[in-house]
Amino acid sequence: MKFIDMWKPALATMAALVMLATGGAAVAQDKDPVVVGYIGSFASDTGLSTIRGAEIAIDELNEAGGVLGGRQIKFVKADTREDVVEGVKAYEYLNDVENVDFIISGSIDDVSLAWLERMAEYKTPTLDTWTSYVGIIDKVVQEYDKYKMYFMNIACDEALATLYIDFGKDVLAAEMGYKSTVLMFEDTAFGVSIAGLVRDLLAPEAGIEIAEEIIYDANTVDFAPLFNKAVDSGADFIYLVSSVRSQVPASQYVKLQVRIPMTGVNVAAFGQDFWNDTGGLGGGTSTLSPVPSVGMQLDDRTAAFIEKYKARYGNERPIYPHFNGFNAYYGIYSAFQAAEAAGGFEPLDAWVEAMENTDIVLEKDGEMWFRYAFWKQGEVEPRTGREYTHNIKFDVTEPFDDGSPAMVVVQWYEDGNVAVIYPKKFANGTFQEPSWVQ
Amino acid sequence: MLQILVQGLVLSGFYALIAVGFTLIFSVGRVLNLAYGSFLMLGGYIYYQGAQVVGLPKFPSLIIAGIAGAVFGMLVYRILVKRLSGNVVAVEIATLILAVVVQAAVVLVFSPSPKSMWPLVPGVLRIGDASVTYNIFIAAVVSWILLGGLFLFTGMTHMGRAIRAVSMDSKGAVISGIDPERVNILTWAISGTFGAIAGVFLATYTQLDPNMWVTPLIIAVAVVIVGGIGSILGSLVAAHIIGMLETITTSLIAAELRGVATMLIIIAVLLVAPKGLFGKSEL
Amino acid sequence: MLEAKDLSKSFGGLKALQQVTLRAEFGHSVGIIGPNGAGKTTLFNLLTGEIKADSGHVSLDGMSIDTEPIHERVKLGLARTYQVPRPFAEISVRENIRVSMMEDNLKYMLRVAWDDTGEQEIAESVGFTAQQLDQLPSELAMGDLRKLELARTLATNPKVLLLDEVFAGLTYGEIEHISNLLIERRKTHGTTYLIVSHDLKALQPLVDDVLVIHGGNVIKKGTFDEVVSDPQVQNAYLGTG
Amino acid sequence: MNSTLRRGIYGWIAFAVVMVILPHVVGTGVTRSFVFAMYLAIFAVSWDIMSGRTGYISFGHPFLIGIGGYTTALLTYHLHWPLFLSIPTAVVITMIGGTLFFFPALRIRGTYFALVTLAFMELIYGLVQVIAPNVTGGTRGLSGLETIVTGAIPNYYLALVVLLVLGFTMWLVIRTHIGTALSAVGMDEDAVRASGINVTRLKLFAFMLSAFAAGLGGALYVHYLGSIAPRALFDVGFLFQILVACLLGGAGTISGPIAGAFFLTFLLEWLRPYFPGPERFLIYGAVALVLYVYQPNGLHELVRNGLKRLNQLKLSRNTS
Repeated sequence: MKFIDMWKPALATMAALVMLATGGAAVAQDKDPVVVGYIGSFASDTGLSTIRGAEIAIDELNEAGGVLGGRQIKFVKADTREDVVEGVKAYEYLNDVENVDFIISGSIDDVSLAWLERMAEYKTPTLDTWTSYVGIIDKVVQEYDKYKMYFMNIACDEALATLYIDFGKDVLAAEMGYKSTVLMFEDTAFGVSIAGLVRDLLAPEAGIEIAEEIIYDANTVDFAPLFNKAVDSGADFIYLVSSVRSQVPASQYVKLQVRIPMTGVNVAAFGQDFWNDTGGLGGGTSTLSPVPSVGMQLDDRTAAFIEKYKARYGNERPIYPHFNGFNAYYGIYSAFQAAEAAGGFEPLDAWVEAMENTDIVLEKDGEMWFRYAFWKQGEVEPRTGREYTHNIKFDVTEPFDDGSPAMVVVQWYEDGNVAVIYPKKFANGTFQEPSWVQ
Repeated sequence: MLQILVQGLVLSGFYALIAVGFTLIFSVGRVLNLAYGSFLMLGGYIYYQGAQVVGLPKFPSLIIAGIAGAVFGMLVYRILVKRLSGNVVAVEIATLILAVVVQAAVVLVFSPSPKSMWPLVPGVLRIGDASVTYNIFIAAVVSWILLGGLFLFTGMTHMGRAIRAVSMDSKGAVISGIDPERVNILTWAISGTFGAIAGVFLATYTQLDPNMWVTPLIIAVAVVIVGGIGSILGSLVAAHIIGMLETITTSLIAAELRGVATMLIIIAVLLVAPKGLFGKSEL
Repeated sequence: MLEAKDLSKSFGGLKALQQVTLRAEFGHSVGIIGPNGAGKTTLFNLLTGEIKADSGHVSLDGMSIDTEPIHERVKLGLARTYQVPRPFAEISVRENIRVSMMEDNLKYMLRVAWDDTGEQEIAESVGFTAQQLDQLPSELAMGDLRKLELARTLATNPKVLLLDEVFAGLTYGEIEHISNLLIERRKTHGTTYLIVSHDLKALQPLVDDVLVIHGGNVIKKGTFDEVVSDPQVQNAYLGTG
Repeated sequence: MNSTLRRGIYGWIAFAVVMVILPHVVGTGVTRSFVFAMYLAIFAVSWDIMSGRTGYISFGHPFLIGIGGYTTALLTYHLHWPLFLSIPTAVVITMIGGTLFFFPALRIRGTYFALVTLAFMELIYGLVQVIAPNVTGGTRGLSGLETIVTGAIPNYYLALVVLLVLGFTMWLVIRTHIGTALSAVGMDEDAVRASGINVTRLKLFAFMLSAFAAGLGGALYVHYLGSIAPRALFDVGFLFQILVACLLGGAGTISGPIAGAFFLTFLLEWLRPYFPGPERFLIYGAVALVLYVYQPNGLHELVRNGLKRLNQLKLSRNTS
């Protein structure tokens, strides 16, 4: 103890220096705000969508007099650059330096997986709006106590694929008469897992055989050999799965005028900026999209959100939020609804229980159009027969009266218009083959 | 089969275009410019800004990109490389850091979102069963023209011969009255221009994104290693070996092994023939 | 005794050395002369193992060393200096010598302490002052670099020493100093020398025999006086002057 | 013991004392940053012992670190090995992987060696995703790995012990004859051979030492992160951090790279509140570039020159 006493002045000086150097992290706040942290990339369209969706919701709440008895919400952000280790550092920063109460995430799969362990350690309520990896939901199902503070308000990829197979059956097989496909997917975790689901379900459910599989490097610059191989296989269409640099296959498909139609998953096509980004070479691309997607008709509340978004961000990209922008906007509302009910974000169990009971139902034309609620522990999804604890309450069977549809299919036309083509309940356009397909 | 041949040839020509600016600097200055990929990226972004944002016609935009490439090349030489002259490893590392800085700058200015571009020359060339876009076909033709031009330049003109002399023996060249400073500046300018033009083709062929410097750099490095230091002919042959091998791997074996095949060639050549297949100390 | 038998080496089409045979008894000293490009340095490189011979054999003390790598030959007592001095440029004179004095085993090399006096003795024996010990090679003049080259070689404690142009660039006084050192060492250690030099005057007092190489062939062998007076040698090497 | 050595050891003791006290004076956030800084320092030290002096510039160091990390991750995650077995195994496997670096080092050096090691890294990056992605976790990697200790402070001390032991050992090694010989190898390898030293064995020793540190550091690092992904390890960005830490600090000195690693980590953290977005990395890179071009021998050299100048100043003041 004497040693410490002797060194106290020196230690205090050192501490002061370190505090100064780290930016005076612990400057006292006058009104004790609730701190919401954002984790994700800062500059990607998807990252920006989550940030802006959350920002608008937070401003609305603050303007309406604050939360939890009049406290204001402070929004802090930490960049991950879509890098795994930066993701862990950012999660630590939000907790240790910013002392956040709640985290909203616009992280991609592997980044979420990396900070997930820190989340379990800090026990910070966290809502993911972007990653749809079912593996994370599986962790919540299997180790509920460890991961119960985690929620994901986008339908997991398994749900996306399940409904997409219905599209194959109802439209591609029944209407277009396609019988075989070339499964062309990128060599990423996302590509491999979606391809796996399609491989297992397409033939038995939709009756479309897979004539050939082409797995390609995500950095591929030249798709000509791949497209040629696909055409040579004699299949009726290409099923593309692309999440990284997705403009490349889309625009090369148009530039090369590939002779068979192409559909599937093209993440770049989720945003309104797709048309500009491809320089107008996006026509003919159709993709499944998590909801609410570009090209989708909106209910009044969501339309008001879009008006605010446009007024606030103008022509800065993304000019129209991606699905996760909507998810972040409503996600903030869900989280604070739960916090009001539980008396705050602590104790954790109370908040988690309240969060499980949140239910934001959006109606359009007097019918449920969209719903932000979560699967509870032990609840079984009737069609797949398994649990999806803390995933958004999705619905994969018409007429979609239990929850939101897991996805819709959107189609970009050659004139630059985009429309939803499936499921019928949400459709405002039809599936069309590109003009150069014979 | 025809398809593989046509595609392989065109891709190889394109790879030669990507690599030639890199080879040039390596043979004259004996330094590896790991910021070479940034030359391509800048060329692509400047062309994009000109042709697709400002709305200039394509050809002037291409010229502007080429000039910007030359200026950037000279700046890199003057500000970084000259200062570290003689220390090959230091140049390598400084240019690697520069590449990362340029990437961060591009993210800041242009956002990290990838951008696709209109082809320089739209349309598809169909030869029998095979089809290639005019865009990459033109890139390959431009590559052959530029390489031919470079060959003539180094053989016929005074300045070209000076470059060649420095690449063979820089000390000897100084003795015979050549100013190595001028030669170096010129080489970096040429390299910058070639890089920027290759970048425009690369970007119109694929897309623009702030990570796009890595792939062409790896291609250029692979070409130089396989071809050997400072041989234009070697680069040309190496570009064809790599281009054909990639096309064959993608078409016949498995598309995801594309990069793996290139890495294996690099390792094999460095172990078996560290000087490359045509490794000589002349241009 | 160092013995080389029928050493041949060609580079591409160029025959650098053809069937060269050479013998140097312990304590015996051989001068090697010949015009530039005659193959003298190639001969040294073959003896030390830096280059593999196309054919022929090298033995030391009756034992074949054809398969021994360079560092093993050095440990057996065969060391050399380079025509162009190759000091370790960024470490001091003392540390340069230290590298040569090291025993080649990791246990020894993991010691923190070193033999300061031993290093100093060797440095001073070739004529370094104590102040020069901590200088970098870049701060040394050509003559001092030659001395360093020699000091490093002596530090390996050689039985047979191959000296490649040790006198080039040295002043008269320095040549004398080094000559005396070599003569002294030969007396005390019985060291064998193979000396390549253009400086015949400096060579004369040091060698018992002289070997003349021209175009990769040994054209003459004999005592110093026999060789320099030979008309063929004068023609080939010394010119007619 | 000579005086520079003694001064160096005092330096280490001072460093150790400050580091031991530190977590009790700074906040958890800073402590966490120090953990990352120390892991980066361990990797930098590992790079330094292989490349700092010998001229064998490794661009593939993440390859070694990744092997260590993946080995222990796979063993604990799939086969449920205990950590006290999986980590030593990872170190051994990394050392075996290190011999892959050693073979090219028999033939090529400098620039070419850098490129072939870079190719190793790119190759394994490709292979991890292609070969058995259900075992390695493909691009997503594996998460939920066992941690050795939890919480900021225990992890801080774990990393500190490893850094101090590895760093001090390497620093001592550099100060033995080996250090001199390794420097000599970097200047003229043939002349080292001609001094009667088995250069191959010397290089192998340095490489194995380096691989040992990389393997141990990599294994502990993934158990700290709790997850592993190819993008976090076999990546140019990771290489960039290690390389820049070494060069900024002063390659070949061991203490320099540690300083460099601390400097870089904190530079990035200090910038965070002011530049949360991509500007941060622009400034970070630019600072690294300017410092490197200004003094390629690193902070170590800057400090040394500064001290020298100070001494000269004192001397001239005393004489005048």
